[in-house]
Amino acid sequence: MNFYEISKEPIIIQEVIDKVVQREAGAITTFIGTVRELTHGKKTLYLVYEAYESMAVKKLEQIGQEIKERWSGADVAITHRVGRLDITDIAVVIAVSTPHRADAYEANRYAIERIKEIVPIWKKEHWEDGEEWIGNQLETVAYPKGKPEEKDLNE
Amino acid sequence: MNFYEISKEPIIIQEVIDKVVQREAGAITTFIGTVRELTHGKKTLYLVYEAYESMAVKKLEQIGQEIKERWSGADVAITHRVGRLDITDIAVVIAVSTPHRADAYEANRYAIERIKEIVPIWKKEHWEDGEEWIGNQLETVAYPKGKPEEKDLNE
Amino acid sequence: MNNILFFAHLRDAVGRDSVQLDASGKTVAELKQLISDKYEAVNLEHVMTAINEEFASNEEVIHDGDAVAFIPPVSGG
Amino acid sequence: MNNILFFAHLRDAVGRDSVQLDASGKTVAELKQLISDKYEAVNLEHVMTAINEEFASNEEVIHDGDAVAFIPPVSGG
Repeated sequence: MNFYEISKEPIIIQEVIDKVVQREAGAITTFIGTVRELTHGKKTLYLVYEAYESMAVKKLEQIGQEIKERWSGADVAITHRVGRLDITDIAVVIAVSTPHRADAYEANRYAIERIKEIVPIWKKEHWEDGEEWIGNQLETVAYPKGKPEEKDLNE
Repeated sequence: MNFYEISKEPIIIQEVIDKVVQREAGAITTFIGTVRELTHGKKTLYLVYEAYESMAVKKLEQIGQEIKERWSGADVAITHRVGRLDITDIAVVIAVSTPHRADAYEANRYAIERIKEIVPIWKKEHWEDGEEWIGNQLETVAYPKGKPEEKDLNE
Repeated sequence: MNNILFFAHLRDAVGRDSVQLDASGKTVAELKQLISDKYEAVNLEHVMTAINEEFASNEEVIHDGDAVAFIPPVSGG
Repeated sequence: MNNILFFAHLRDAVGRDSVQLDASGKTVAELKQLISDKYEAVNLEHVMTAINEEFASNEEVIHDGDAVAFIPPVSGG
Protein backbone atom coordinates (compact mmCIF):
# COMPACT_ATOMS: atom_id res chain seq x y z
CA MET A 1 0.00 0.00 0.00
CA ASN A 2 1.31 3.44 -0.93
CA PHE A 3 0.74 5.79 1.98
CA TYR A 4 2.23 8.76 0.11
CA GLU A 5 1.08 9.47 -3.40
CA ILE A 6 1.06 12.04 -6.18
CA SER A 7 -2.09 11.45 -8.21
CA LYS A 8 -3.11 12.56 -11.68
CA GLU A 9 -6.66 11.35 -10.98
CA PRO A 10 -9.26 12.84 -8.59
CA ILE A 11 -8.55 11.82 -5.00
CA ILE A 12 -11.04 9.46 -3.34
CA ILE A 13 -11.08 10.66 0.26
CA GLN A 14 -12.29 7.33 1.65
CA GLU A 15 -9.33 5.50 0.09
CA VAL A 16 -6.88 7.75 1.91
CA ILE A 17 -8.74 7.33 5.20
CA ASP A 18 -8.85 3.55 4.82
CA LYS A 19 -5.04 3.43 4.87
CA VAL A 20 -4.85 4.75 8.44
CA VAL A 21 -7.66 2.76 10.09
CA GLN A 22 -6.19 0.84 13.02
CA ARG A 23 -7.66 -1.01 16.02
CA GLU A 24 -5.56 1.09 18.38
CA ALA A 25 -6.88 4.39 17.00
CA GLY A 26 -9.75 6.28 18.53
CA ALA A 27 -9.40 9.28 16.29
CA ILE A 28 -8.82 9.96 12.61
CA THR A 29 -8.48 13.50 11.31
CA THR A 30 -8.44 14.44 7.68
CA PHE A 31 -7.43 17.65 6.02
CA ILE A 32 -8.92 18.22 2.58
CA GLY A 33 -7.43 21.11 0.67
CA THR A 34 -9.87 22.39 -1.94
CA VAL A 35 -9.59 24.98 -4.68
CA ARG A 36 -11.07 28.22 -3.38
CA GLU A 37 -12.71 30.63 -5.80
CA LEU A 38 -11.55 33.87 -4.20
CA THR A 39 -8.06 34.74 -2.92
CA HIS A 40 -7.56 38.32 -1.74
CA GLY A 41 -10.73 39.21 -3.65
CA LYS A 42 -9.39 37.89 -6.96
CA LYS A 43 -11.43 35.25 -8.78
CA THR A 44 -9.64 32.02 -9.66
CA LEU A 45 -10.89 30.17 -12.75
CA TYR A 46 -8.83 27.03 -12.22
CA LEU A 47 -5.43 25.86 -10.99
CA VAL A 48 -2.72 23.66 -12.38
CA TYR A 49 -0.54 21.74 -9.94
CA GLU A 50 2.83 20.39 -10.98
CA ALA A 51 5.20 18.20 -8.94
CA TYR A 52 8.74 16.92 -9.03
CA GLU A 53 7.01 13.65 -8.50
CA SER A 54 9.74 11.26 -7.32
CA MET A 55 11.14 13.81 -4.87
CA ALA A 56 7.66 14.88 -3.73
CA VAL A 57 6.83 11.31 -2.74
CA LYS A 58 10.11 11.09 -0.80
CA LYS A 59 9.36 14.34 1.04
CA LEU A 60 5.81 13.19 1.90
CA GLU A 61 7.36 10.01 3.31
CA GLN A 62 9.77 12.15 5.34
CA ILE A 63 6.86 14.13 6.79
CA GLY A 64 5.09 10.90 7.72
CA GLN A 65 8.25 9.70 9.42
CA GLU A 66 8.61 12.94 11.35
CA ILE A 67 5.02 12.59 12.57
CA LYS A 68 5.52 9.02 13.73
CA GLU A 69 8.56 10.08 15.71
CA ARG A 70 6.69 12.91 17.40
CA TRP A 71 3.28 11.37 17.95
CA SER A 72 3.42 7.84 19.23
CA GLY A 73 1.09 5.38 17.53
CA ALA A 74 0.26 7.70 14.64
CA ASP A 75 -0.51 6.41 11.17
CA VAL A 76 -0.32 8.81 8.22
CA ALA A 77 -1.43 8.82 4.59
CA ILE A 78 -1.13 11.73 2.16
CA THR A 79 -2.22 12.06 -1.46
CA HIS A 80 -1.59 15.21 -3.49
CA ARG A 81 -3.23 15.82 -6.83
CA VAL A 82 -1.45 17.21 -9.90
CA GLY A 83 -2.86 18.57 -13.15
CA ARG A 84 -5.79 20.90 -13.74
CA LEU A 85 -8.20 21.50 -10.84
CA ASP A 86 -11.45 23.43 -10.89
CA ILE A 87 -13.10 25.31 -8.01
CA THR A 88 -13.96 22.96 -5.07
CA ASP A 89 -11.76 20.18 -6.52
CA ILE A 90 -9.53 18.44 -4.01
CA ALA A 91 -5.81 19.26 -4.15
CA VAL A 92 -4.64 17.27 -1.14
CA VAL A 93 -5.95 14.81 1.43
CA ILE A 94 -4.06 14.16 4.67
CA ALA A 95 -5.34 11.41 6.98
CA VAL A 96 -3.85 10.83 10.44
CA SER A 97 -4.99 8.28 13.00
CA THR A 98 -3.86 8.26 16.63
CA PRO A 99 -5.02 6.64 19.85
CA HIS A 100 -6.17 10.00 21.26
CA ARG A 101 -7.82 12.90 19.50
CA ALA A 102 -5.57 15.83 20.47
CA ASP A 103 -2.65 14.15 18.70
CA ALA A 104 -4.71 13.53 15.57
CA TYR A 105 -5.41 17.25 15.17
CA GLU A 106 -1.87 18.37 15.95
CA ALA A 107 -0.14 15.81 13.76
CA ASN A 108 -2.44 16.57 10.86
CA ARG A 109 -1.81 20.29 11.15
CA TYR A 110 1.91 19.61 11.23
CA ALA A 111 1.64 17.66 7.97
CA ILE A 112 0.02 20.45 5.95
CA GLU A 113 2.46 23.05 7.28
CA ARG A 114 5.40 20.84 6.31
CA ILE A 115 3.95 20.18 2.85
CA LYS A 116 3.94 23.92 2.28
CA GLU A 117 7.61 24.06 3.31
CA ILE A 118 9.44 21.15 1.74
CA VAL A 119 7.40 19.21 -0.82
CA PRO A 120 8.27 20.15 -4.42
CA ILE A 121 4.78 20.92 -5.71
CA TRP A 122 3.78 24.17 -7.39
CA LYS A 123 0.50 25.69 -8.35
CA LYS A 124 -0.29 27.99 -11.23
CA GLU A 125 -3.35 30.16 -10.77
CA HIS A 126 -5.45 31.02 -13.77
CA TRP A 127 -7.59 34.14 -13.59
CA GLU A 128 -9.70 35.90 -16.19
CA ASP A 129 -6.87 38.36 -16.86
CA GLY A 130 -3.83 36.14 -16.64
CA GLU A 131 -1.98 33.30 -14.98
CA GLU A 132 0.92 32.95 -12.59
CA TRP A 133 3.03 30.38 -10.80
CA ILE A 134 2.40 30.97 -7.12
CA GLY A 135 5.50 31.41 -5.04
CA ASN A 136 7.59 32.89 -7.82
CA GLN A 137 6.90 36.60 -7.53
CA LEU A 138 5.81 37.16 -3.98
CA GLU A 139 8.95 35.37 -2.83
CA THR A 140 7.73 35.44 0.72
CA VAL A 141 9.88 32.39 1.29
CA ALA A 142 13.48 33.17 0.55
CA TYR A 143 16.40 30.87 1.29
CA PRO A 144 19.55 33.03 1.39
CA LYS A 145 21.75 29.95 1.64
CA GLY A 146 20.04 28.26 -1.29
CA LYS A 147 18.23 25.64 0.76
CA PRO A 148 15.94 25.54 3.78
CA GLU A 149 17.69 25.81 7.15
CA GLU A 150 18.17 22.60 9.09
CA LYS A 151 15.43 23.68 11.46
CA ASP A 152 13.07 24.01 8.49
CA LEU A 153 13.94 20.63 7.13
CA ASN A 154 14.26 18.59 10.28
CA GLU A 155 12.38 20.41 13.01
CA MET B 1 -30.31 18.83 3.98
CA ASN B 2 -29.79 17.80 7.61
CA PHE B 3 -26.43 19.06 8.76
CA TYR B 4 -26.83 17.53 12.23
CA GLU B 5 -27.89 13.92 12.51
CA ILE B 6 -28.17 10.97 14.84
CA SER B 7 -27.89 7.85 12.71
CA LYS B 8 -28.78 4.23 13.37
CA GLU B 9 -26.95 3.23 10.20
CA PRO B 10 -23.18 3.26 9.52
CA ILE B 11 -21.96 6.76 8.71
CA ILE B 12 -20.79 7.43 5.15
CA ILE B 13 -17.92 9.90 5.64
CA GLN B 14 -18.18 11.32 2.13
CA GLU B 15 -21.85 12.23 2.67
CA VAL B 16 -20.96 14.33 5.71
CA ILE B 17 -18.10 16.03 3.85
CA ASP B 18 -20.34 16.80 0.85
CA LYS B 19 -22.57 18.93 3.07
CA VAL B 20 -19.82 21.46 3.80
CA VAL B 21 -18.25 21.82 0.34
CA GLN B 22 -18.38 25.49 -0.64
CA ARG B 23 -16.70 27.59 -3.33
CA GLU B 24 -15.36 29.97 -0.71
CA ALA B 25 -13.65 27.20 1.28
CA GLY B 26 -10.01 26.30 0.84
CA ALA B 27 -9.96 23.80 3.68
CA ILE B 28 -12.16 21.04 4.99
CA THR B 29 -11.23 19.15 8.14
CA THR B 30 -12.94 16.04 9.35
CA PHE B 31 -12.80 14.33 12.69
CA ILE B 32 -13.71 10.66 12.64
CA GLY B 33 -14.17 9.08 16.04
CA THR B 34 -13.63 5.33 15.88
CA VAL B 35 -14.06 2.55 18.41
CA ARG B 36 -10.66 1.80 19.92
CA GLU B 37 -9.86 -1.70 21.12
CA LEU B 38 -7.81 -0.76 24.18
CA THR B 39 -8.61 1.86 26.82
CA HIS B 40 -6.26 2.01 29.80
CA GLY B 41 -5.09 -1.47 28.80
CA LYS B 42 -8.58 -2.94 28.96
CA LYS B 43 -9.91 -4.70 25.87
CA THR B 44 -13.24 -3.49 24.53
CA LEU B 45 -15.40 -6.06 22.68
CA TYR B 46 -17.97 -3.58 21.41
CA LEU B 47 -19.83 -0.42 22.38
CA VAL B 48 -23.45 0.60 22.46
CA TYR B 49 -24.27 4.28 21.97
CA GLU B 50 -27.60 5.70 23.06
CA ALA B 51 -28.93 9.22 22.51
CA TYR B 52 -31.74 11.45 23.67
CA GLU B 53 -32.18 11.91 19.99
CA SER B 54 -34.34 15.02 19.62
CA MET B 55 -32.30 16.94 22.17
CA ALA B 56 -29.00 15.64 20.79
CA VAL B 57 -29.85 17.03 17.34
CA LYS B 58 -30.71 20.39 18.92
CA LYS B 59 -27.41 20.46 20.80
CA LEU B 60 -25.45 19.56 17.66
CA GLU B 61 -27.21 22.46 15.93
CA GLN B 62 -26.23 24.72 18.81
CA ILE B 63 -22.59 23.71 18.45
CA GLY B 64 -22.74 24.44 14.72
CA GLN B 65 -24.21 27.86 15.47
CA GLU B 66 -21.49 28.59 18.04
CA ILE B 67 -18.85 27.71 15.44
CA LYS B 68 -20.37 29.95 12.77
CA GLU B 69 -20.39 32.85 15.22
CA ARG B 70 -16.73 32.30 16.13
CA TRP B 71 -15.23 31.35 12.79
CA SER B 72 -16.45 33.51 9.94
CA GLY B 73 -17.47 31.64 6.81
CA ALA B 74 -17.45 28.21 8.47
CA ASP B 75 -19.83 25.46 7.41
CA VAL B 76 -20.41 22.52 9.76
CA ALA B 77 -21.96 19.05 9.52
CA ILE B 78 -22.01 16.45 12.28
CA THR B 79 -23.40 12.91 12.31
CA HIS B 80 -23.29 10.73 15.42
CA ARG B 81 -24.04 7.03 15.29
CA VAL B 82 -26.16 5.15 17.83
CA GLY B 83 -26.58 1.42 18.47
CA ARG B 84 -23.96 -1.30 18.60
CA LEU B 85 -20.49 -0.51 17.25
CA ASP B 86 -17.56 -2.88 16.82
CA ILE B 87 -13.85 -2.07 16.95
CA THR B 88 -12.84 0.48 14.24
CA ASP B 89 -16.51 1.35 13.54
CA ILE B 90 -17.22 5.06 13.22
CA ALA B 91 -19.03 6.73 16.13
CA VAL B 92 -18.98 10.31 14.92
CA VAL B 93 -17.98 12.36 11.88
CA ILE B 94 -17.48 16.12 12.12
CA ALA B 95 -16.82 18.06 8.92
CA VAL B 96 -15.92 21.75 8.95
CA SER B 97 -15.08 23.93 5.95
CA THR B 98 -13.56 27.39 6.19
CA PRO B 99 -11.80 29.79 3.82
CA HIS B 100 -8.45 29.27 5.62
CA ARG B 101 -6.97 26.14 7.13
CA ALA B 102 -6.13 27.24 10.66
CA ASP B 103 -9.80 27.92 11.31
CA ALA B 104 -10.85 24.54 9.95
CA TYR B 105 -8.67 22.73 12.49
CA GLU B 106 -9.64 24.93 15.43
CA ALA B 107 -13.37 24.90 14.73
CA ASN B 108 -13.37 21.14 14.27
CA ARG B 109 -11.56 20.60 17.55
CA TYR B 110 -14.06 22.89 19.26
CA ALA B 111 -16.93 20.75 17.94
CA ILE B 112 -15.68 17.47 19.40
CA GLU B 113 -14.90 19.05 22.75
CA ARG B 114 -18.40 20.54 22.90
CA ILE B 115 -20.00 17.23 21.93
CA LYS B 116 -18.32 15.68 24.93
CA GLU B 117 -19.76 18.41 27.15
CA ILE B 118 -23.35 19.04 26.14
CA VAL B 119 -24.76 16.51 23.68
CA PRO B 120 -26.94 13.85 25.38
CA ILE B 121 -25.28 10.73 24.03
CA TRP B 122 -23.95 7.91 26.18
CA LYS B 123 -21.77 4.92 25.51
CA LYS B 124 -21.83 1.56 27.20
CA GLU B 125 -18.58 -0.37 27.01
CA HIS B 126 -18.72 -4.15 26.78
CA TRP B 127 -15.66 -6.08 27.94
CA GLU B 128 -15.06 -9.78 28.33
CA ASP B 129 -15.77 -9.50 32.05
CA GLY B 130 -18.63 -7.03 32.13
CA GLU B 131 -20.23 -3.87 30.82
CA GLU B 132 -20.66 -0.33 32.02
CA TRP B 133 -22.21 2.99 31.02
CA ILE B 134 -19.27 5.35 30.68
CA GLY B 135 -19.61 8.56 32.66
CA ASN B 136 -21.71 7.03 35.44
CA GLN B 137 -19.11 5.83 37.92
CA LEU B 138 -16.02 7.86 37.30
CA GLU B 139 -18.14 10.99 37.61
CA THR B 140 -15.22 13.06 36.48
CA VAL B 141 -17.79 15.56 35.27
CA ALA B 142 -19.87 16.74 38.16
CA TYR B 143 -22.35 19.58 37.99
CA PRO B 144 -22.97 20.78 41.56
CA LYS B 145 -25.76 23.07 40.41
CA GLY B 146 -27.45 20.34 38.43
CA LYS B 147 -26.59 21.73 35.02
CA PRO B 148 -23.47 22.85 33.19
CA GLU B 149 -22.25 26.34 34.05
CA GLU B 150 -23.01 29.08 31.56
CA LYS B 151 -19.38 29.10 30.56
CA ASP B 152 -19.64 25.41 29.77
CA LEU B 153 -22.77 25.86 27.71
CA ASN B 154 -22.10 29.12 25.93
CA GLU B 155 -18.37 29.65 25.93
CA MET C 1 -49.03 15.54 33.78
CA ASN C 2 -45.35 15.28 32.92
CA ASN C 3 -43.30 12.78 31.02
CA ILE C 4 -40.07 12.02 32.90
CA LEU C 5 -37.28 10.50 30.79
CA PHE C 6 -34.38 8.31 31.92
CA PHE C 7 -31.28 7.40 29.94
CA ALA C 8 -28.24 5.12 30.20
CA HIS C 9 -27.60 3.82 33.72
CA LEU C 10 -30.56 5.78 35.08
CA ARG C 11 -32.93 3.86 32.82
CA ASP C 12 -31.33 0.62 33.96
CA ALA C 13 -31.80 1.67 37.60
CA VAL C 14 -35.43 2.75 37.15
CA GLY C 15 -36.20 -0.22 34.96
CA ARG C 16 -37.97 1.83 32.27
CA ASP C 17 -37.17 4.73 29.96
CA SER C 18 -39.99 7.02 31.13
CA VAL C 19 -42.63 7.51 33.79
CA GLN C 20 -45.70 9.71 33.83
CA LEU C 21 -46.26 11.83 36.92
CA ASP C 22 -47.58 15.25 37.87
CA ALA C 23 -44.60 17.49 38.65
CA SER C 24 -46.18 20.84 37.80
CA GLY C 25 -45.29 23.54 40.29
CA LYS C 26 -42.30 21.57 41.58
CA THR C 27 -38.73 22.69 41.09
CA VAL C 28 -36.24 20.40 39.41
CA ALA C 29 -34.62 19.82 42.81
CA GLU C 30 -37.96 18.78 44.30
CA LEU C 31 -38.63 16.39 41.45
CA LYS C 32 -35.15 14.90 41.87
CA GLN C 33 -35.91 14.30 45.58
CA LEU C 34 -39.24 12.70 44.71
CA ILE C 35 -37.60 10.37 42.17
CA SER C 36 -34.79 9.46 44.56
CA ASP C 37 -37.35 8.59 47.27
CA LYS C 38 -39.33 6.44 44.86
CA TYR C 39 -36.39 4.61 43.24
CA GLU C 40 -33.71 3.82 45.79
CA ALA C 41 -31.21 2.71 43.14
CA VAL C 42 -31.32 6.11 41.45
CA ASN C 43 -28.66 8.68 42.33
CA LEU C 44 -29.39 12.04 40.71
CA GLU C 45 -26.60 13.97 42.41
CA HIS C 46 -24.37 14.32 39.35
CA VAL C 47 -27.15 14.29 36.83
CA MET C 48 -28.16 17.22 34.65
CA THR C 49 -31.78 17.98 33.89
CA ALA C 50 -33.40 19.07 30.64
CA ILE C 51 -36.87 20.62 30.44
CA ASN C 52 -38.27 20.42 26.92
CA GLU C 53 -34.83 19.53 25.58
CA GLU C 54 -32.99 22.49 27.11
CA PHE C 55 -30.73 22.26 30.16
CA ALA C 56 -32.41 23.53 33.31
CA SER C 57 -31.10 24.45 36.75
CA ASN C 58 -32.21 22.83 40.01
CA GLU C 59 -34.24 25.96 40.79
CA GLU C 60 -36.31 25.93 37.63
CA VAL C 61 -40.04 25.29 38.08
CA ILE C 62 -41.73 22.59 36.06
CA HIS C 63 -45.00 23.34 34.30
CA ASP C 64 -47.82 21.03 33.31
CA GLY C 65 -46.92 19.20 30.10
CA ASP C 66 -43.18 19.85 30.34
CA ALA C 67 -40.99 16.92 29.30
CA VAL C 68 -38.33 16.44 31.95
CA ALA C 69 -35.22 14.40 31.13
CA PHE C 70 -32.42 13.39 33.48
CA ILE C 71 -29.10 13.58 31.67
CA PRO C 72 -26.19 11.63 33.18
CA PRO C 73 -22.70 12.95 32.32
CA VAL C 74 -22.52 12.46 28.57
CA SER C 75 -20.00 10.20 26.84
CA GLY C 76 -20.56 10.63 23.12
CA GLY C 77 -17.97 11.49 20.52
CA MET D 1 27.10 14.34 -17.55
CA ASN D 2 24.34 15.74 -15.44
CA ASN D 3 20.63 16.08 -15.92
CA ILE D 4 19.47 19.53 -14.77
CA LEU D 5 15.74 19.83 -14.03
CA PHE D 6 13.56 22.93 -14.12
CA PHE D 7 10.04 23.33 -12.71
CA ALA D 8 7.20 25.82 -12.72
CA HIS D 9 8.25 29.34 -13.78
CA LEU D 10 11.87 28.22 -14.19
CA ARG D 11 10.81 25.74 -16.84
CA ASP D 12 8.82 28.46 -18.58
CA ALA D 13 11.88 30.76 -18.50
CA VAL D 14 14.30 28.12 -19.79
CA GLY D 15 11.79 26.84 -22.30
CA ARG D 16 12.33 23.16 -21.43
CA ASP D 17 12.06 20.92 -18.38
CA SER D 18 15.63 19.65 -18.43
CA VAL D 19 19.04 20.18 -19.97
CA GLN D 20 22.08 17.91 -20.12
CA LEU D 21 25.42 19.40 -19.20
CA ASP D 22 28.59 18.44 -17.41
CA ALA D 23 28.54 19.99 -13.93
CA SER D 24 30.78 17.50 -12.17
CA GLY D 25 33.25 19.15 -9.82
CA LYS D 26 31.20 22.35 -9.72
CA THR D 27 29.43 23.58 -6.62
CA VAL D 28 25.71 24.28 -6.69
CA ALA D 29 26.52 28.01 -6.57
CA GLU D 30 28.80 27.68 -9.58
CA LEU D 31 26.16 25.77 -11.53
CA LYS D 32 23.58 28.45 -10.63
CA GLN D 33 25.91 31.11 -12.02
CA LEU D 34 26.47 29.11 -15.17
CA ILE D 35 22.72 28.67 -15.71
CA SER D 36 22.03 32.34 -15.02
CA ASP D 37 24.68 33.34 -17.57
CA LYS D 38 23.23 31.00 -20.16
CA TYR D 39 19.54 31.85 -19.62
CA GLU D 40 19.08 35.53 -18.94
CA ALA D 41 15.41 35.14 -17.95
CA VAL D 42 16.31 32.73 -15.14
CA ASN D 43 16.70 34.13 -11.64
CA LEU D 44 17.96 31.47 -9.23
CA GLU D 45 18.39 33.75 -6.25
CA HIS D 46 15.45 32.42 -4.23
CA VAL D 47 15.53 28.93 -5.63
CA MET D 48 16.42 25.80 -3.68
CA THR D 49 18.46 23.03 -5.19
CA ALA D 50 18.07 19.28 -4.92
CA ILE D 51 20.79 16.80 -5.77
CA ASN D 52 19.39 13.32 -6.36
CA GLU D 53 16.08 14.38 -4.79
CA GLU D 54 17.54 15.71 -1.54
CA PHE D 55 17.93 19.41 -0.72
CA ALA D 56 21.52 20.61 -1.14
CA SER D 57 23.32 23.77 -0.05
CA ASN D 58 25.05 26.22 -2.40
CA GLU D 59 28.41 24.82 -1.27
CA GLU D 60 27.70 21.21 -2.17
CA VAL D 61 29.80 19.74 -4.99
CA ILE D 62 28.06 18.02 -7.90
CA HIS D 63 29.35 14.64 -9.07
CA ASP D 64 29.11 13.02 -12.46
CA GLY D 65 25.66 11.51 -12.95
CA ASP D 66 23.96 13.53 -10.20
CA ALA D 67 20.48 14.74 -11.04
CA VAL D 68 20.27 18.41 -10.12
CA ALA D 69 16.85 20.06 -9.74
CA PHE D 70 16.12 23.71 -9.14
CA ILE D 71 13.18 24.03 -6.75
CA PRO D 72 11.34 27.36 -6.67
CA PRO D 73 9.49 28.16 -3.41
CA VAL D 74 6.84 25.45 -3.24
CA SER D 75 3.11 26.13 -3.28
CA GLY D 76 1.40 22.77 -2.82
CA GLY D 77 -1.23 21.91 -0.26
